[in-house]
Amino acid sequence: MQTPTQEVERELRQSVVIRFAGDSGDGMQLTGTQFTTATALMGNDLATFPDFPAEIRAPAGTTYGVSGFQIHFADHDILTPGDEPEVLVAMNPAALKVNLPALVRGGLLIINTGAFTRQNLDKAGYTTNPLEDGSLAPYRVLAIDITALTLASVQDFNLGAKAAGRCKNLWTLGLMFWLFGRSRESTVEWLRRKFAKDPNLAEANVAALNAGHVYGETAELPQGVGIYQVAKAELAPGTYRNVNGNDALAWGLVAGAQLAGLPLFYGSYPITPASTLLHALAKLKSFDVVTFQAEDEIAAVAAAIGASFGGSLGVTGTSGPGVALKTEAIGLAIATELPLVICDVQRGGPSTGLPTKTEQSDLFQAVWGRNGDAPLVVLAAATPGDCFYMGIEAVRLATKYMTPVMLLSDGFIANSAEPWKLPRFSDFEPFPVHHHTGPVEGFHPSLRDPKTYGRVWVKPGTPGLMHRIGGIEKGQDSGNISYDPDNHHAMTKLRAEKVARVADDVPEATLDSGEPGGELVVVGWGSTYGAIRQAVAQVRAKGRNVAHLHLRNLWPLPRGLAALLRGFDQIMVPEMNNGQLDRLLRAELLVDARGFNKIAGQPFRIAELAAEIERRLGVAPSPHANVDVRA
Amino acid sequence: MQTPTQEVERELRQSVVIRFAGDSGDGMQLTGTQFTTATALMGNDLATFPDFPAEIRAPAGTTYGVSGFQIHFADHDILTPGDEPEVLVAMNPAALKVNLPALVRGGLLIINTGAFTRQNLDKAGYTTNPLEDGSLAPYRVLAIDITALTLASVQDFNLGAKAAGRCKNLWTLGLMFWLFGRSRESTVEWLRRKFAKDPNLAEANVAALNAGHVYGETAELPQGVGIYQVAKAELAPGTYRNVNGNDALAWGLVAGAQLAGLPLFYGSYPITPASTLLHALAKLKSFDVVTFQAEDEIAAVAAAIGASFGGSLGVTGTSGPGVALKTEAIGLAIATELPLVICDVQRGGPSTGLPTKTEQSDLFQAVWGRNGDAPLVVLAAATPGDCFYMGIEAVRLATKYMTPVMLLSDGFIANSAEPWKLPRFSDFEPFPVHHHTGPVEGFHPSLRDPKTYGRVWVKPGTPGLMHRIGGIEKGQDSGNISYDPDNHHAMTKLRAEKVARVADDVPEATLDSGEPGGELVVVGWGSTYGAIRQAVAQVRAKGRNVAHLHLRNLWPLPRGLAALLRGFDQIMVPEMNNGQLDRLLRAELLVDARGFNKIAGQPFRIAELAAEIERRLGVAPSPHANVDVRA
Amino acid sequence: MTKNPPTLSKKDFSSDQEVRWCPGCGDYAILAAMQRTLPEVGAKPETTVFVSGIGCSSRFPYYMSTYGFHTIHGRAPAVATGLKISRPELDVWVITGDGDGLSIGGNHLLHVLRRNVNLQIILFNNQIYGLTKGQYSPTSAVGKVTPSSPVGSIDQPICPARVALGANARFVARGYDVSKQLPDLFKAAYEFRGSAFVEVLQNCPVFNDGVFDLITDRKQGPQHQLWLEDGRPMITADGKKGVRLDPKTLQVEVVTLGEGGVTEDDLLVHDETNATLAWLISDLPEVKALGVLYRDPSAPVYDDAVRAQSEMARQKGGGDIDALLRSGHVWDVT
Amino acid sequence: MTKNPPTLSKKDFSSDQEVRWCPGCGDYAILAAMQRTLPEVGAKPETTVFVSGIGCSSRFPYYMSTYGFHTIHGRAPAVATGLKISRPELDVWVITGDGDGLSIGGNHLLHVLRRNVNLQIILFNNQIYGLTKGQYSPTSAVGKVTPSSPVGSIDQPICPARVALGANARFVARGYDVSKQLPDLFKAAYEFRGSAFVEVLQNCPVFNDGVFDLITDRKQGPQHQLWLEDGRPMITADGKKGVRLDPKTLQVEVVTLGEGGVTEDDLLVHDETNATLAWLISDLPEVKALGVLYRDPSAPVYDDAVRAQSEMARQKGGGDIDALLRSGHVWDVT
Ligand SMILES: Cc1ncc(C[n+]2csc(CCOP(=O)(O)OP(=O)(O)O)c2C)c(N)n1
Ligand SMILES: Cc1ncc(C[n+]2csc(CCOP(=O)(O)OP(=O)(O)O)c2C)c(N)n1
Ligand code: SF4
Ligand code: SF4
Ligand SMILES: [Mg+2]
Ligand SMILES: [Mg+2]
Repeated sequence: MQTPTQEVERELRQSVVIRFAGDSGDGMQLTGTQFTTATALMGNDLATFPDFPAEIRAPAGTTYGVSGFQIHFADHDILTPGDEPEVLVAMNPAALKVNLPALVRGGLLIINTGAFTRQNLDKAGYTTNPLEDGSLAPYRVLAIDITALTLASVQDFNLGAKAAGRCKNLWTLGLMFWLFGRSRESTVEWLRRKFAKDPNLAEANVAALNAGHVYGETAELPQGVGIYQVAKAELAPGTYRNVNGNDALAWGLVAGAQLAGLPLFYGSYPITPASTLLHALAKLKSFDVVTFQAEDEIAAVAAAIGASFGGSLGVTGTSGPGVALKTEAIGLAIATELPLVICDVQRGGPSTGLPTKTEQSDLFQAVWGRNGDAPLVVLAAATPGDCFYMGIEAVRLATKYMTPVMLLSDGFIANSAEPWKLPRFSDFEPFPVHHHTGPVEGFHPSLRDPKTYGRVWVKPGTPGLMHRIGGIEKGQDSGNISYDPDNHHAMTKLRAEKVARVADDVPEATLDSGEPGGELVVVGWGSTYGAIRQAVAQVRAKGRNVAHLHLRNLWPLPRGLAALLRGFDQIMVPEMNNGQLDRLLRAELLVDARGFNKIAGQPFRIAELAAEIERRLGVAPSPHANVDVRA
Repeated sequence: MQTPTQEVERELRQSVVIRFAGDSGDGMQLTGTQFTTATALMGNDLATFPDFPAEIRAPAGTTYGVSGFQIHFADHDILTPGDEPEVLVAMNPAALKVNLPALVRGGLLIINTGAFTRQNLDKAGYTTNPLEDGSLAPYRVLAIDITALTLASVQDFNLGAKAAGRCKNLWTLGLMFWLFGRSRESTVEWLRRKFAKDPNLAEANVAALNAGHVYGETAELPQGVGIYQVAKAELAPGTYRNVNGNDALAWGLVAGAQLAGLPLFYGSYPITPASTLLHALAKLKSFDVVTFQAEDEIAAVAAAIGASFGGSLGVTGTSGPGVALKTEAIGLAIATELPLVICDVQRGGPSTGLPTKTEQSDLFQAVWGRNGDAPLVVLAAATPGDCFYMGIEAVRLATKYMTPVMLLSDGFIANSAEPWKLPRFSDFEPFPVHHHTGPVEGFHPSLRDPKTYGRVWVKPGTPGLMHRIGGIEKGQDSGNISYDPDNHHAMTKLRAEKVARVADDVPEATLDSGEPGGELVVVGWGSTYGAIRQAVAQVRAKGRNVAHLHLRNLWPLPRGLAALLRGFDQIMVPEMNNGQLDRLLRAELLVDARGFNKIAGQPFRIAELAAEIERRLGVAPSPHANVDVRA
Repeated sequence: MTKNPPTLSKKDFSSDQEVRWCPGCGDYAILAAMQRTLPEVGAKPETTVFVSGIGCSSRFPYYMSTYGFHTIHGRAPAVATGLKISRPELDVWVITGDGDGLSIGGNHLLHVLRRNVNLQIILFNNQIYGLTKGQYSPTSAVGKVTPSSPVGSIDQPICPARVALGANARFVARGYDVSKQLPDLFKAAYEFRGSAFVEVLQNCPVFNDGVFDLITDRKQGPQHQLWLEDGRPMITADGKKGVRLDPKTLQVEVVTLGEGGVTEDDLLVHDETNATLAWLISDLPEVKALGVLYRDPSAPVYDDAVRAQSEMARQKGGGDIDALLRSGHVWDVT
Repeated sequence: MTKNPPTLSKKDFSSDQEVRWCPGCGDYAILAAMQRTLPEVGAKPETTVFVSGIGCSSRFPYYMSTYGFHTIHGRAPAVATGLKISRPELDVWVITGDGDGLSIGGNHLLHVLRRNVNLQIILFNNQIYGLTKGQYSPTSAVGKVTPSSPVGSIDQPICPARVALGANARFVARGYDVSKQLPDLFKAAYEFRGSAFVEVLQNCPVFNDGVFDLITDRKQGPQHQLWLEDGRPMITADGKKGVRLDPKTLQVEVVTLGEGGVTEDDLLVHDETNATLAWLISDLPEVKALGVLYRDPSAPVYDDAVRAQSEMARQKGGGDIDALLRSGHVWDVT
């Protein structure tokens, strides 16, 4: 037996991108998550991107049933799950077929030969066996019969063929832990906790994990396959965890409600990729949270509005098609000036579109997608961890300005995990809501704060302040129904002005990187953050004066934005849609913002962004097929 | 008895604006409509504006129960119902209270003193009787106890007090016919037709009408009250009728369906001010029209989509809140590329807003208000008669490009009537739809016309072409579900491009009046047409080089628009909303369009538009309280 | 449910807003019945909330001096559910119409009833869309001529009580606008724990005058009113007729007492707790069942269950955000 | 309904698309039953349309070689109504799930049934939201633990058949995925003129495995299956038990034949045309009524009425646009 991990000679790498791929039933998400935890505990910076099939459980072996999980880890600050994997784990032919095109030439390919049966090859659409036809020559191949080795490793546990076969992801994980010098400890712990009721199964899985590890230690690795090490990243000191966007958002909303001193009511109807937000909040009942799975999206938002009327913080979450259905009711919240947070976890559209893929195409809908002049506040989270802060911010603005706030996230942020330095809750400034508790001289329900224009929020149950609200236009001076022309004009202006004033209450526009007045500024919003930041850094490293500005406040736009943008020669707006923020900037600021658009259900790669920046600077020709320029 | 009408000496007027006002129960709409018909038959040009109370039948005598009808008629081409009435008929104190502020100083005031009881004065909020307190001194007052005179005129018919009292609008109409030299003939005919089953009632009404007329002929009219004449307008020769926008739209849709050779399916749910479109179409079953009153707006549009799938022309109509509800389903029509016409008869918003008042605030919703990248064609009708042409155009574009078309109208167009020169149906070019009738080599449902990009439209029932469509992204080359990233990018681009190509198929941007390259161009859309045209004419008459451009194609914008607009020093965009077209022009054309906004539920007055144009030209200061500048 | 000194009166539940229904509208009587009922049951204006959709009927909240929310078309049950779940101590009433509640809002009605949220739903059934000027509604008779059905409606109407029973409603009652018993029905609804559904037949003199004359008319009404009393045989209000069941065919017929030897003993006896019976009599041919058709107070109440789960969670502790963020795997970087 | 040469077979109704449900899903059996039924009833692929909403079940149309429309969540009944009204000669089937049809789409289901549009609705009831990964649905049992109800659902379930009856449905049937009789039910639905509602109990092995085992299991199933036959007494499939009605209380009980002297004569006899009976047996405690619960072919069919009004209008003449524009007051300017 070989010496323990730490004493072996390992090749040093600054960063590695690995993609695990297999059948939906192969447990790839679990494998990826465990690898992520172990990697985080090693002190690397990391980012992940799970890629589920659209089918719940596609038939085994099919290409559309392939499930993938990509992790990027490094000894330095990274922000994206990596453009292309350098290591691909393919648990069956379909996984190889789907993912090989992404693997860099010369990349490491770990293959479970046990799954390369004629039947599986057929299902994946291979006429010849890639293990034999030479097509894998450009890669470093580590071909192992993982199925057989797994079965051997757990034979003492009498599991039955099916359960025994299921351990092969743990075997693979053990091997990967060895290759990349990660500790098995956290996974062993997790297995024993998860299978606490079935210790035999737990130990079988541990045995498979160990067997994979031992295989790495003892087997003669083929030419070109080494073992690797990635040094700790220099991360800011603190306590960290991995978090995905929907969990972070759930926690942010709960934190916001606590800062406001309000119970939280979450009304929702399941929809991909927003459902996990409902799932996360459903577990937080001890935080003064009530979740309500409504009969549809309209009922979900209507119930949230009812709860807000009752003095709770009403929140509703969904994806694009659900927002469409909520549109009319959101107008009611605007007209009645009740606080409401609407979370839109965007996905590919239009219509049912690509439900499991990411997109940023609901910005128009968020800002302009309602009947009548119906302004509300629109925010966007940039990263999974940012969802926590934006969740709090949404609650703050909704309650302070008595307005609906639309918070945009997307399928990429919602599902991918990143290490997140945990804040201390005591560092957040509370923003308690004050409700009247008894009669008030001259009260009427259209009274408002002269500064924020926030309407008075009186809870039913308060003696002496009984009043009626509704969606018909209300008199500015009485709160009663008013058909007066001048009043409607004034109220329309007032609703617009109230939302506009939020701009005085949020940070002025600032550059995320780069200096004012350069050659080109890249303006982004939402989940493109990491890719843009890295791309801008790359181009700046070549000495070009480019900058990055990332918008979290989409409506109203932050103060100072026009001046800042006008200082640049060019304004480039990359979006995972067909051009929406570019239009918004042009409409509001009259600046020549030009889009760079990728509508492929997938995040931008750093390289394609960097290349486009260089093209616009006159350095390089245009890249990629499915990315377009829009002006 | 005096000599007949035509031989009397009458004061010549170029135009007159009359407002009839009374209780909801006083029959003012009927009075106005009859006056309109008689006026049209006199050969005057005219425009009308009915103004209903929001309540179905408000208690008698209340100010919020006042119903008004304004008519503007002239010996020349006019386009609006007039800024301010010069003649006001007030049937009770509430009608006087509500409408007097609008009457020009020195205007003629015809008052039914019979209704000025203490009780009615109280209900209207008068502490003193305006007939006695001198407050009417600035006007020329014709105070008549119409109630008593009416009762006297019909006493021979034994009607009962209630029915007899109801004849007072006819008495008033008779008097007005005398004062303004209109013939009673058409009204007499109409009465006899309407009450064919009750000839006694018909004759009583005729008697009241005649009595009012005779009163005018014989009574000593007070100082300052003359009798008037308005010469025939020089109208283009042809056959004319009065038409309101919803009727014209119904006929246009039916005409369009005939030109396409398709049955028309209209799915709708009642909503003000779109309901009368349903009512109009429900009467046209003999035109191969099926109307379906659905359980809600979602079912209405869904049924229309189902009908389009079946090979009919699916149409759905509603107002803003209904469009909001239809949003998700419209996305389905976009994704499946089925023809669909969505009529939005806009009203005051947000939310329930001001249902009976007009507004143009759904433009954002029409162009940008959907989840995902979801383009469709947006058209807007400028006048009641224009609804006919735009109805046809909507059908043409929807079927040729296989796309939903949103057609914007508004409460003002829907309800007001204008004389309309009737076209000949044979002058319209048919645009028949061709459906395959049997198997086609290499068929798949994503096949499209290479020029228009219109998708193939195959009716279920066609042998050999069975296929499935749906809202999930489809492969460009197969029509089957596709999760392929590049395909989604390509399909998104294709959907956008298809709609963009409509711009090649509609007229280039042209000025409605004025010449290119002037000081200021006023860009309008929808029902502001008449007011803008007249205001521009007024300012031009003063020698200023201003122009008017009116958009019927809101999306895509017409070719040549950017160049045309850039030629002007200033671009002014008046809208009955808080600024939407100005934003659209800036976003798309990067031109400095500046809004002029009135959100009062009422049309622009010519004077306020002319004054604002002059202000922008540096001639005059800004006018009116409830109109704002937006830039 | 809140108790208060019995000093409150109808006036205390009337707002200062002018009532804006058409003269003669049945809504006035329903409003008066409600304003009379609330002081009697000990409700307080400040803990009472009326939530409505859109329609003539839905203007109701403006005329009550309680809290009120005039929402959007069809959605009142959903808004009320959110309100009641989060504020169970409030008395929540939903006001809706046959269009608002059964056309656009049918699904929310179904779901609030099946969940058995503890609130009262009053559906004003005038068999017409009043506010939009007289189109036929889901309860309009076949053949009804309206602006949207110029040659007569072809839609088969639904029976609101049957829709409610189909949705598993636990309290179903029926009354009419000008009936003296209306306050009693409101009272029974108020006292029921769970969703109480009350259909009120309401005359719309403008667009559908007299559709319920057969039942509500002073003269002919009593012959057609079947006021239900728990445990009592089913006899019309004029005492002349009754309802008999053929147990073999499960068909009911309206029989004349004394004719062919029919006595009270032959008649069906009302049992409020029997859903099948309620179903059976909800849509009788000649007579209209009025009063409480069905009442099952044994079913769990939704908002109780919400509260119970919240309590359970709270007892396990929690509420510490820092602890929440630090649950699961965390690690320290130093 | 179209007839064709009997040469068509199951294969002729199978599309070339790979079926993408989870292995073991009950949907496979339902699909096979449909593909077997259609050739037997003489349907043709080109005149058959499947319209579905969203859900696992709603992928069904892709696997049929007929015309198909996979619409949006909950709206299939409305899309199908528009299609059927405008193309009455087509055979239109609606495929929906317990979430699609009873949660978001409950209102459209209600209204298509009450209108009695001539189409078939097959509701796949797996008591769960399959496609969105296992949240509870309107038919899930109270206490069901799912990701959105981590301590158990508190929503009282509804009975699809009762909802349908409440909506005035004229054909209500129930079957289960792997049952041999399923094609017979589809056939009966197809042959019914009007809206035919068929609930199919369907196993979701991934998120709700075995919820219907009591009924569908080979062994214990027959004890709990109450297959209905018109005019026949109600006896469970194992022949051992039956359903008896107490005509006084209108309560039913499940009794064992031979026990306490109970014979077939004591049992309820099924009468398909009796809505009250259908209501009564739609939600029995120990056994599940299967087959045709209710069938009323006498009710007018919506699309027939649409056609009749169109015909009437057409006979009066019309269709001339110029005449339309010139109807009413016109005048000439020369
Ligand atoms: C989304 C939407 N659709 C349509 C309308 C128009 N609308 C208002 S009330 C109403 C129907 C009213 O009927 P009902 O509920 O029976 O009330 P009633 O007026 O008869 O009391 C309709 C269709 C609306 N306000 N909102
Ligand atoms: C507007 C909208 N809301 C939510 C969803 C997400 N969604 C898709 S299917 C579904 C429920 C599916 O349940 P069911 O109808 O029972 O079908 P099953 O998958 O169980 O066959 C939901 C909530 C959606 N696609 N669209
Ligand atoms: S329209 Fe009918 S329901 Fe509405 S207020 Fe008038 S009478 Fe009442
Ligand atoms: S999730 Fe359930 S219902 Fe959906 S395909 Fe899988 S087994 Fe069938
Ligand atoms: Mg009604
Ligand atoms: Mg289901």
